[in-house]
Amino acid sequence: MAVREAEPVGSLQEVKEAGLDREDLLGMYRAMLITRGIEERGHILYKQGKIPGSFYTGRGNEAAAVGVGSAMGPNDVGTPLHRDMGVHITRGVDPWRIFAQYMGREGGPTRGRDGNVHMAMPELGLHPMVSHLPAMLPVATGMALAFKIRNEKRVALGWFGEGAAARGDAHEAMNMAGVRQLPIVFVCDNNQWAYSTPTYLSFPVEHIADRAAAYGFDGVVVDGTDVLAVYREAKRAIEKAREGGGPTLLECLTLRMEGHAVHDDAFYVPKEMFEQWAAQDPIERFRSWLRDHAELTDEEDDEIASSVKRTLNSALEQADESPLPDPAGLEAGVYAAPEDLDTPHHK
Amino acid sequence: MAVREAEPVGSLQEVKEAGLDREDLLGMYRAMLITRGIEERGHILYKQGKIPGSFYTGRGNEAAAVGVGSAMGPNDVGTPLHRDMGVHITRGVDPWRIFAQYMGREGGPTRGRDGNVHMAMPELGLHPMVSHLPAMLPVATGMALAFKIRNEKRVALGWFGEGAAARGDAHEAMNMAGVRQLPIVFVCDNNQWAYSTPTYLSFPVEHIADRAAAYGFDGVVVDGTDVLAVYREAKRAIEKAREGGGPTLLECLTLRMEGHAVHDDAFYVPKEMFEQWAAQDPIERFRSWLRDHAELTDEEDDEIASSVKRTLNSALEQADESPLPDPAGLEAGVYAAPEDLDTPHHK
Amino acid sequence: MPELTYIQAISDGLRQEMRRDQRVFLMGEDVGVYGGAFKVSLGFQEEFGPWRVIDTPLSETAIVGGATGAALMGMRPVAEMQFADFISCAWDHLVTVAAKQFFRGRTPVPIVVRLPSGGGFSGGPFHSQNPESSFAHIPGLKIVCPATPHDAKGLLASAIEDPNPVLYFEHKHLYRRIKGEVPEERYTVPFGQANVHREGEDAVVVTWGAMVHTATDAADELAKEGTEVEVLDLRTLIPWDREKVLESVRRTSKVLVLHEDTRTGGFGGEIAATIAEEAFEDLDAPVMRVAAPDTPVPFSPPLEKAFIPQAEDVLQALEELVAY
Amino acid sequence: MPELTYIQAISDGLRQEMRRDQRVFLMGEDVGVYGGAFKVSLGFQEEFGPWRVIDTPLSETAIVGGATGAALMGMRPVAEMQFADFISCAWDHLVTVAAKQFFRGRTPVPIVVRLPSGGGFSGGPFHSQNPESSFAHIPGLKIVCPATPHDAKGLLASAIEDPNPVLYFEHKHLYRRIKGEVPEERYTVPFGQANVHREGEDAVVVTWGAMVHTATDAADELAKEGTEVEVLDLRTLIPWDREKVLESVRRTSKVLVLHEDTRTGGFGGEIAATIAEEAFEDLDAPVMRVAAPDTPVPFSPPLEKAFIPQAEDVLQALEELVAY
Ligand SMILES: Cc1ncc(C[n+]2csc(CCOP(=O)(O)OP(=O)(O)O)c2C)c(N)n1
Ligand SMILES: Cc1ncc(C[n+]2csc(CCOP(=O)(O)OP(=O)(O)O)c2C)c(N)n1
Ligand SMILES: [Mg+2]
Ligand SMILES: [Mg+2]
Repeated sequence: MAVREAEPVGSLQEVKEAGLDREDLLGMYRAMLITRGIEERGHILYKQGKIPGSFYTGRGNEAAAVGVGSAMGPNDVGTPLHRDMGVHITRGVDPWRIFAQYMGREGGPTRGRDGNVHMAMPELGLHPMVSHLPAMLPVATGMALAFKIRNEKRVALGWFGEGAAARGDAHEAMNMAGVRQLPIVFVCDNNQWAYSTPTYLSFPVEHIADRAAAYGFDGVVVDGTDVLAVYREAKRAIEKAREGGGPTLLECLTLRMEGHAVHDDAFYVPKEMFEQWAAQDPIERFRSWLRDHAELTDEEDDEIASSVKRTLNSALEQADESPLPDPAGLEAGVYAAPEDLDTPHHK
Repeated sequence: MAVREAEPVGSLQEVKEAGLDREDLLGMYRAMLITRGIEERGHILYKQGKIPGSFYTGRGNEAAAVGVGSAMGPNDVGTPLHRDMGVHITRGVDPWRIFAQYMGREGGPTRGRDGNVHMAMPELGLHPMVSHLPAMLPVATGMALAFKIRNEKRVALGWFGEGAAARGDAHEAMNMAGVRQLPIVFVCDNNQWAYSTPTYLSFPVEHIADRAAAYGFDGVVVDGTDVLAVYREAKRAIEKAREGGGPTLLECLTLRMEGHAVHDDAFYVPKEMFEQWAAQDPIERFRSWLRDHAELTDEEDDEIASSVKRTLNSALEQADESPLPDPAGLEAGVYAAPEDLDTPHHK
Repeated sequence: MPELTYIQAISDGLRQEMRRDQRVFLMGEDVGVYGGAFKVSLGFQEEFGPWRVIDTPLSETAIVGGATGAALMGMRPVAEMQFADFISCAWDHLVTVAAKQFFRGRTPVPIVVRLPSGGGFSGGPFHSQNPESSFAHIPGLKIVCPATPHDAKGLLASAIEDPNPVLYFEHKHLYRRIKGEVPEERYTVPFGQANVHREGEDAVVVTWGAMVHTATDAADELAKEGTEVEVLDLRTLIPWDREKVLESVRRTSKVLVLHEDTRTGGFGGEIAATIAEEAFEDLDAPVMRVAAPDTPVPFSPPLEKAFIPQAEDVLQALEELVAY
Repeated sequence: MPELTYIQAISDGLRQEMRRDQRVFLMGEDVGVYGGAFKVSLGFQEEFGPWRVIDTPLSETAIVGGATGAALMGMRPVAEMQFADFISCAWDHLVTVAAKQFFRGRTPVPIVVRLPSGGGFSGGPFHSQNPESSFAHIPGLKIVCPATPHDAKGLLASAIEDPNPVLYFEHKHLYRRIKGEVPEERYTVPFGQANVHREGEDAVVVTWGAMVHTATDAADELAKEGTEVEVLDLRTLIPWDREKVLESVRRTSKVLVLHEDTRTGGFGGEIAATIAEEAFEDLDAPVMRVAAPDTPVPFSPPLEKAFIPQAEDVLQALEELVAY
């Protein structure tokens, strides 16, 4: 097989070599907890009728998102998707903004113009997804192109699902990135389902990463429930790109642990599949690892849990205080004015 | 390397095993001569101002087009492109129709609605290309899907250039064909240039056929100047598809021996490249082979040449008698009426 | 006659066509096991098998391009977009291939693309659009926008029968909100025949899709003041029923054109321009247009409400029009 | 002031912008070594190097999507489509991403897509189209259609400066046919300001692009009979100069809207509808439209001539209008 299947991560030593100290590890753990916490609370809010529209979660993808997000450099950029809440959290988005986004409030990053995870904060290097998948891949390629033109040591990350990999956008983006050896990492959230569609109806090869060979770069498959392995592989790919080594296709294998969105009970996913993957829940898995390798104690764990809880409680409150947007400003927001270009991230 | 590079064809014996008798061989030879003859005359007509718009030729691609066209079964279908005049000829299009098409006459297959090689005769199993490359690949995939749904032993052929292979349409078509194991052959006319763009700026791998692996089917590279090798490989791929073996990506390697179109002198193509490929001109090559292996004599060759000449002369005359289309009928031709569906090829 | 919701009418109509004609098949994302995002094809795969109810990869180009190819081979494909918004990914195939194929090559392309469209439930900028106007400008395509369960079924049958590429816009906000009598047996509603959804002589609202109901609500409200407004449902945009529109305009002398899509460059402009050109002498007031403002469809409820024309907006416009 | 052809003005303007602003770069198929299909960027790669004049693969989606990404990173990309027709392959990226990005995320997308458009030389259905109307319906995009060398240069500078996605339609049939004085120094022509290309008081033709010249030919012809028709060149469709159009209509009371694109759903409908709505009382005749018939652009010369509005067609319509 052309792609490399990455080994799981073992010891603390190994992790230290990868540049992570204990604080980093706990930060990642906390980010995963916040990620899941936001989505769990969002789910409740949705059921309470407080979130309009639809609601998506990335349950099962917390390690993949946080692992990749943590490997990004401060000036790197990316276009995370609807399963990648962990990327926003890792990059520092204040959770209240996300609740405000969910609820269509003025305080959400899109100020009620768009909903759910269709948001991002450019000042943190993230740019909002569109529904049309995977349209952000050519955009990410263009970001990488800008870095290449300007000779900057920055890397762009473009996320896509294994289902959306069937679309032409994925191909054009990867081909152009391959031709120009751009500093980009294509991150595939392979959660094995595209809505109700199983992988064998989405693509006829074993791994999405097998496609990398068609674009002249490396493909790597990593267990997306192992946050440290994801981190290590993402870091490698990002640094390779930064040093002029060209793109990598990094496939994070997970299972989408819930329906496509709240309305979907995922009846089409075999029960055993859920059971099997539940046994390797990314958060549980990382928690045991921290206990075994990084001396995470019960007290410390409890403390982190309650701090997360506090954060989310006050985030919710703050979001709820944010007003609904005023329709009077709707039409004024379609076209940018010259001064809108004067932002630090848009240099 | 994942793809198979096909051997050249040697002996008459080998060819006979492939199912071609001497008459077939001379038919292919004749088709190649007519193909080139039409385009050479077209070129002159263009310079005389008798052909409006632009003018494209497939010089250098005669063997690839005729080889594949000859390998198609009577009920197979295809969507040839602007370098594939040989396919139309092989399938039996009367040359006068092509001149009429070039000249925008009522007698052309598009009745002056479209120009140059944007034409095909559906009753011969061919469907007209659009400019937008390679938009006909998803269409060909849909044709193969129809055969699969109806359980017919028919095969669809979709042509594309190595440059257009960068577009999303190629990807979506191949991926879907791979997922559904459709009876289709994707034929890449790799003539090494996409307008002025060399292959290394179009794709970052050695062969376009390398991509087949990303779609779970076979890739084959064949010397597109060797009509018999092309025929053999096309036949294999077509029969494999017919028998349920799924798609093949067949890459025919040639050089585009002229500019992209008449207005282009191809200054960007290295002179040595032209010289090298001129030495393996597909028609000269086949002529020598026929002399060496199939006892083609000078007399016979001359006779074929003059018969081709006669055919083209009378084709030109007939085309010139065809009237220009009447604008009065323009608006009526946009929407089909129910009775337009009653055609044998559109069953 | 049974009462069906709009979505049941589509589902029943499609099933009936598939039973009737072996050549009809459905392809799209999640249309098989899942029954489609809106469950229009629930149970279809059991009945018709996996090769007539085809779950495709996430590939709008291959779906629409593939439907074109299958149609050229004599099939009658019905392609489902999961949301109408995603048809943007197949724009090229409709505009470049399907729309122009018959004109160029004389081979008809009898495909139907089903497009769950429209807003009203906080779907946001990518799950609420009404992209019919963009396509209505492309010669070679037909555009269908049913407003009632009866028309939904009858127009679907016509769409499948039609030898041309047909975009069938099914309004999501009508799916389960609108009920009506729908004959069990097969019938067709012909293209290009507008329907007087509500009678009236004082003015006419020309509209289609979900706005037919918005207009009717406004007209009913206005009736309380003794003014009777006709609501003319175009049913199909291409072809559109110029004659009936002009007849209504001549009769009422006052016309409001209403659509849910954004205003500038919307199909309402075509209708208003045609009226202004053909019925200039018969008008007692300028042709008014009510449509969404020129913005993407916003997500947050107060914004969306301000975006989608509401009965109050129509009422206000009608009052102005009638008073002119 | 030097006399330049329309295409020289574009070429010079683009070079000037690239010299002036490091962030401006050009990407597209064959724009480098070849200088672009129409040679607009001939010699640019020598001057600016291969990373500011980028030969891309045949990938309209990656070109436009890539331009969007580069713009988000602070660049000022100019993307060339080889022919405007091929923008259909990037429709989704313009409509879904570029047009809506600022509204949603407050990050401007300052890209320019150059689109060699229009017919008149037997380019056939895929090399002759004027797709501006489809895009003019999409909120978030700006649409520019210069008619003269002067405007071609000035509008290009404005387009590159503009913080929004701009579609710059350069009419191929004007490339080498139209000459005019063009200042050597940099200047901008602001968006949304129509230009009186020809003065007249008896009627006004509202138009843009190549049709400005067709209208002028017709008006000059009509002037021989003593009737003076104004030709108002919109220059940009989004935004379009409603005020100046309405002012002209009020002054002349008779208006013809003219475009090269097909009629139904074309932007002419928007203009005519607006006039009918806003200047109803000032009109002495119905708003007329002259446009191409609703067909793909045909290849064969007699068909193409029948398709593209000719000066005679405009003349005939004007005579009718003036006589009304
Ligand atoms: C172009 C396009 N077509 C259809 C959809 C509707 N849709 C939303 S998510 C989804 C499945 C995506 O699957 P995958 O790419 O595997 O991502 P996942 O949701 O599993 O993370 C579909 C079909 C879409 N968003 N975009
Ligand atoms: C979508 C699209 N973009 C641009 C063009 C303009 N164009 C016509 S042919 C061509 C080069 C095609 O190269 P290739 O696919 O290798 O085919 P070849 O002409 O070499 O046979 C280009 C860019 C086109 N036809 N379609
Ligand atoms: Mg998935
Ligand atoms: Mg080529």
